[in-house]
Amino acid sequence: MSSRFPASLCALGLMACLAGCHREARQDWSKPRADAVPAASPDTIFPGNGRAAPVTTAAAFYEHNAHAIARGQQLFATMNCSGCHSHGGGGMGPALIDDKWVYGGRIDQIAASIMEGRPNGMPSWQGKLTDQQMWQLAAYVRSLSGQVPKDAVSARADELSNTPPQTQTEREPLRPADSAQQ
Amino acid sequence: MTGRPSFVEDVSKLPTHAFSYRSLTWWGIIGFMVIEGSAFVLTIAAYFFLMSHEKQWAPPPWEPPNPVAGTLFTAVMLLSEIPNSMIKKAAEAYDVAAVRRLLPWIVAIGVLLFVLRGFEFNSLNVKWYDNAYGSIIWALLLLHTTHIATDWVDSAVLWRLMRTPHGEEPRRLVDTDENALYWRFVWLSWLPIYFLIYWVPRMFR
Amino acid sequence: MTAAEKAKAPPIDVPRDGPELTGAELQRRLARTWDSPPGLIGWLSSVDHKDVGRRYIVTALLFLALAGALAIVMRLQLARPGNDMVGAARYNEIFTMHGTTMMFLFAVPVMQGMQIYLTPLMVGTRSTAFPRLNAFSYWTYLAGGCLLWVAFILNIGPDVGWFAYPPLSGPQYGIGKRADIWAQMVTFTEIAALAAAVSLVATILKQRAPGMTLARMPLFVWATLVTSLMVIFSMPSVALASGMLLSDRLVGTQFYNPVERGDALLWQHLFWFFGHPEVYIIFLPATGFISEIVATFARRSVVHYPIVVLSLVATGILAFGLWVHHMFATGLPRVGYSFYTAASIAVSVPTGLQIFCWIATLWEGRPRLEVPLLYVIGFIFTFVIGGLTGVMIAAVPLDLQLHDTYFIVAHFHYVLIGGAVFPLLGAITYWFPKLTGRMMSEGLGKVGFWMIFLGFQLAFFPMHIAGLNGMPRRVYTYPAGMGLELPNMLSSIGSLVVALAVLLFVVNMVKSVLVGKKADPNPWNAPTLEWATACPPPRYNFAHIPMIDSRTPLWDQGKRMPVVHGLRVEDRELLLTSVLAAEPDVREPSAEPSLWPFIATLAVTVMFVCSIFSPWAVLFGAVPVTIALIAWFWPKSPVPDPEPTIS
Amino acid sequence: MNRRAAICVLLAAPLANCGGVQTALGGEGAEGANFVRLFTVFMIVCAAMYLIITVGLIVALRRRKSALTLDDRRHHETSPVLRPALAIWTALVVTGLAALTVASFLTDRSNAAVARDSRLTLTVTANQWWWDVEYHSPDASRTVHTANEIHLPVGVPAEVILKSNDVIHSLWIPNLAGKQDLIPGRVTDLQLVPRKAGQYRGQCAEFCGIQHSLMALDVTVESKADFQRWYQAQLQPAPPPAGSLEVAGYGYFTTRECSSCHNIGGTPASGQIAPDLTHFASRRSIAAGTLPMTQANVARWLADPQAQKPGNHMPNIGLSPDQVRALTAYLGTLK
Repeated sequence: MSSRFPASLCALGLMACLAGCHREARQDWSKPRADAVPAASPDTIFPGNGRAAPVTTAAAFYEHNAHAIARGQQLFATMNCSGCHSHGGGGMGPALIDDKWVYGGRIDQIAASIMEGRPNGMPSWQGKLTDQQMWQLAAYVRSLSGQVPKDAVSARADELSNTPPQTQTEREPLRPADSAQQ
Repeated sequence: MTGRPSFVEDVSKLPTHAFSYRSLTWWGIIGFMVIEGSAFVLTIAAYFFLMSHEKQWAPPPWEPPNPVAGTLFTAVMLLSEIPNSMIKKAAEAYDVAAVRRLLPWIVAIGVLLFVLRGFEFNSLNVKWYDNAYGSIIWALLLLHTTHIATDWVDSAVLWRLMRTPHGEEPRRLVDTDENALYWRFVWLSWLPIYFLIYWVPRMFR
Repeated sequence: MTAAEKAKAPPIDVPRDGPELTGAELQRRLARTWDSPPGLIGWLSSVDHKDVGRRYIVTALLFLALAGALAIVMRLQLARPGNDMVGAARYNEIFTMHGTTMMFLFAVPVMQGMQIYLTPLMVGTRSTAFPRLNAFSYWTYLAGGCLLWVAFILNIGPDVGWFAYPPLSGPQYGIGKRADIWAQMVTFTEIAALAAAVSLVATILKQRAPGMTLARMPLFVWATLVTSLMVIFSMPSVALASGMLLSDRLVGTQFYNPVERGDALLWQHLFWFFGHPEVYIIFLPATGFISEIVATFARRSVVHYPIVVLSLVATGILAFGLWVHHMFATGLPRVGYSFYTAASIAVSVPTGLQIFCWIATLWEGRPRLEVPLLYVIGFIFTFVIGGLTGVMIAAVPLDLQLHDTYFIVAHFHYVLIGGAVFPLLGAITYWFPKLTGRMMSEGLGKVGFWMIFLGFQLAFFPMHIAGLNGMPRRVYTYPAGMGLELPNMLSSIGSLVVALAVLLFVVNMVKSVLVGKKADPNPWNAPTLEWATACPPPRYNFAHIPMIDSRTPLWDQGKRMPVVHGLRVEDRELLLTSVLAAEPDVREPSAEPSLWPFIATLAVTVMFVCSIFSPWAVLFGAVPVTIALIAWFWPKSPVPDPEPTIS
Repeated sequence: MNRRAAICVLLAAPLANCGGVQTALGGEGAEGANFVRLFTVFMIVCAAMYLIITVGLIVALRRRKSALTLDDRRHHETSPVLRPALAIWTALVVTGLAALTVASFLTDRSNAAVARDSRLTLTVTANQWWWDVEYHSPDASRTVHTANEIHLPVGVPAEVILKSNDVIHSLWIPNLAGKQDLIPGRVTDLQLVPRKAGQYRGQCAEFCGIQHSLMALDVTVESKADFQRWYQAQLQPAPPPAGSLEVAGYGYFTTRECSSCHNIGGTPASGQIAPDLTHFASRRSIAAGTLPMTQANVARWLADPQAQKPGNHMPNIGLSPDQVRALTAYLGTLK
């Protein structure tokens, strides 16, 4: 029976495998990956002054991984990020669902912002969260503006819906002024 | 079977088609109508289940849907029963010419209904992701739209088929008859949904 | 000639069966008419209910083997406290796959496979009502099963339990695509089950042999009718629930989000409104097997036939009023509980009556203790325990303790294995000659029966005690010192015995297919119509459509089988009879083999799988599906004659 | 207890565990005792029915002298005795089941009435995969916050209000009472009337994700005096650290990752999303019943929580052995 199994399903299965392994890997089970959050270099904060180094594969892992994004979503709620960023819509802190990034919109730049804190209220989370958690948060923050693969994010959280579903959000282009090339 | 059977009755004189419950496909259509009817009933049950948690329905600050497009849709739907009945009668009277003449009407009405349905989605005043009220309203409307779509495709294909020599065949008239029956199901099932989408959210504000 | 004239035209002169055309010549010509095309394409286009039924059964048994292997893995993990053979995440996937596969890919499909294979034979017709729909049903089922298992092998298998309660299966906590795959698999098997059920109902109501009034229908056919109607009424519920879950996960609807006016319990109501009837959808066909086996091996008709029929119908109706007993611990109003307790206890009355009728039939008859009857006896000894523990957990004060513990695991395995798998194994032994043309080995069959019967008790009885001793369900490990070591070790040993017994059954099947004794048309001297034709039956089932006047036609007819004649021989034609009295009514053509059901399944598969990732896939995917369906239904012959050849 | 002994015998004595910390046959609570009583009734009635059916089956199989079979061409007839037999059987089944329904109904009523005048109210909030426990008091300063343990005074009816922060869980303390689900968006409740002092164990009974298996809680039923003593102790803030090791642990805890999630009363550590650790060392187990409370286990947990309870929400922080030692020492002081 299996020999006559629809070939298209096989092909789809293979595709799902390639995407799926990456998307669904449960990273927390193992030791944290050796991927410290980099300090933000002036290049990445003030774009145009030079070329930022490409995003490392370890960092890229987080923004393609459903578990990392989901954990980030949970941390975003429990660490009270909404207090300032209000479900990504902005309040005291800048909005996160738009395409505007004050300190860069790449995952390593966002992680650096979380780690170091930024003037005007953004606290530093260094030592308060593990590096892994900061990567997870950064991955989730990127998902708010549709920057991560749609199949890895959840449509909504089990909370008040202040924004359209993340699986439906338009992918916001990164403004060239905000960061170096992807 | 061992040995020669004893031949009791000759069935070669029996007809090779029949309308209504004597036809095999009629039972198939009824089966699918029951399935889809159960789906509607359960969706409506879910609607009331969600509604029972609320003090007001539609829950403020959401406005109830604007009923203009929906009412127009309902009117067209009810009027469509006139050509539909005529088709059904013509099919049962083996009047192929009448069937061929009338089917385009149903197809055209279907197109009109799609346009109106588009306006309906636009007049709900709530998005499916806003809250469960919005979700269930959208679900009801979407579920019914799939029925409009399937029967519209069915009618269009039937129209095309009836214009071929196949149309002369009595069994195709049985098909036409059953298509008309299904259209009745589509508009009958719309009536409670229309009420639930447009009027219940007004009554409980 | 106008349509009206055509409608009244006298039958044209084509070859028909009858006194002039019978015997070998008729069989040769019918075989040609009803044959499937050769080759792979022909294999894929077959619409023969016997092919579809056999494929259903074989595939379902393969899924049984896969899910059974997972059960063994779980039992090995649980054999010792604090075991770390299987990790937490993997274990959750495994028990989800086990439950989902057993319920959706084994139990319901295998019963429907038996029904698809046997029903047309038992009612004396040549095909099911909608043969292409039937073929489509099988392919869709296969696609759904493959989706689930391919996902599991690729390590994206579902891990939310076979019941997939939100919020755990919802967008926030059901991480990745695992829950979507589960929900979409449900959609596949749903469509398959519904398609098969519609076809079966129409077959039973319209295609019974002349003279087979409702009151003369074999009990298995009654069970099939009731089950199929239950499928039709209950399956939309889970389709709706899983549709809502998918849309919550994909487009952010709020059906199950309590903060946005949704409710997580909505899922439970919808799921169990399907889930409880589901149990009877599995169990009632098994009672049908038992009624047939008991009659044959007691050598007399089942006593109190009307009581058995009424019991089937009553169970079918009551099954829809019990779903809340799965939700006693959710804190619903206490008043409602009493009603559901009473209803849940009441549903055991019809089953009690059926058991009485079977025992009374054995008492009235002269039972021959052959393998199928052994399984019936094993069924009564085992299932009754499951039924009685079912009465216990219908009581709210008991259920609140026992719910979601290993006591429940024991209960439903007694009901589903004792109540459905034992009869199924008996039924496979009983109808094996009809399925393959050969008899199963009696000796191996008896050894296998005793192994599975005793192994089962060893595996599952201790689970009652594990549950009472405080072991919840769905745990991958448990601490030592709570009195759980011994019951779990016994269960694990027992499960290995069961696995060996099933293996033995498979060995027996394979051996019998290859070198088993060739079977006569009626090796057991059984009374019902499926035994009136060869083993295995020819493509056209019956050379002449039989005519009957009792419930046990093969016991009551004389030497010569009474038949009707006059059906076309060169074209596929069926005899339709009236719904109640089964009087000959209409001759209708039956569908030719077609590749389109298979192609339609491919189109549906692409649509469903892609819609896990994007809602637009539903829209774009619908186009190829529509094209396939139009091609499927478009008549083939360009110039129809007054008696068309295709529907 | 005689009844319990009877059940133990019925259930194959060597297997049943009637003296365990987590057994439905314990009957140490009012509802638990009702369960034992009703279960006995059901067992007796069901065993009788089972006996009737199986004996009937054996008799039927061994009779083999009927004349109403195919061999005599009388296979459609039935003996006249079967009609009254069916009537008697039906009557028997219906009466038996009706009696059981009534018994169940009465027990349910008794359960509902059992704790109408509860004098102790506490809220249990389930999280993936631990229990947050809060004892209410009219005086807000006398509210006690703890985690993964419940203390109850013997004989005092307690109302447990049940909530969930994420998915559906179910609180099951079999020795005391049946289970009750904790459902997000809903508030349910459970009445506990402990009748016998002792140490019991409860567990989550609704599948709630990867660590459903390791989501237990310790239940201590004690005399009213002992309970008061415990309650008073819980009201106190954590003691200040004494030795240098403890001070180092305190320093790390209150300034680093730990305090983002955990609360320790009386210190700057005020995270609210993980178990309250104010009196951590007074508990019987770590991480919702995952490990017994010992110094070695605490150290093991701190060094690699993901190895002890894979998938739980506490990340591997990557502590050095010294940091582990300091934290273990400090946490050990939180009596």
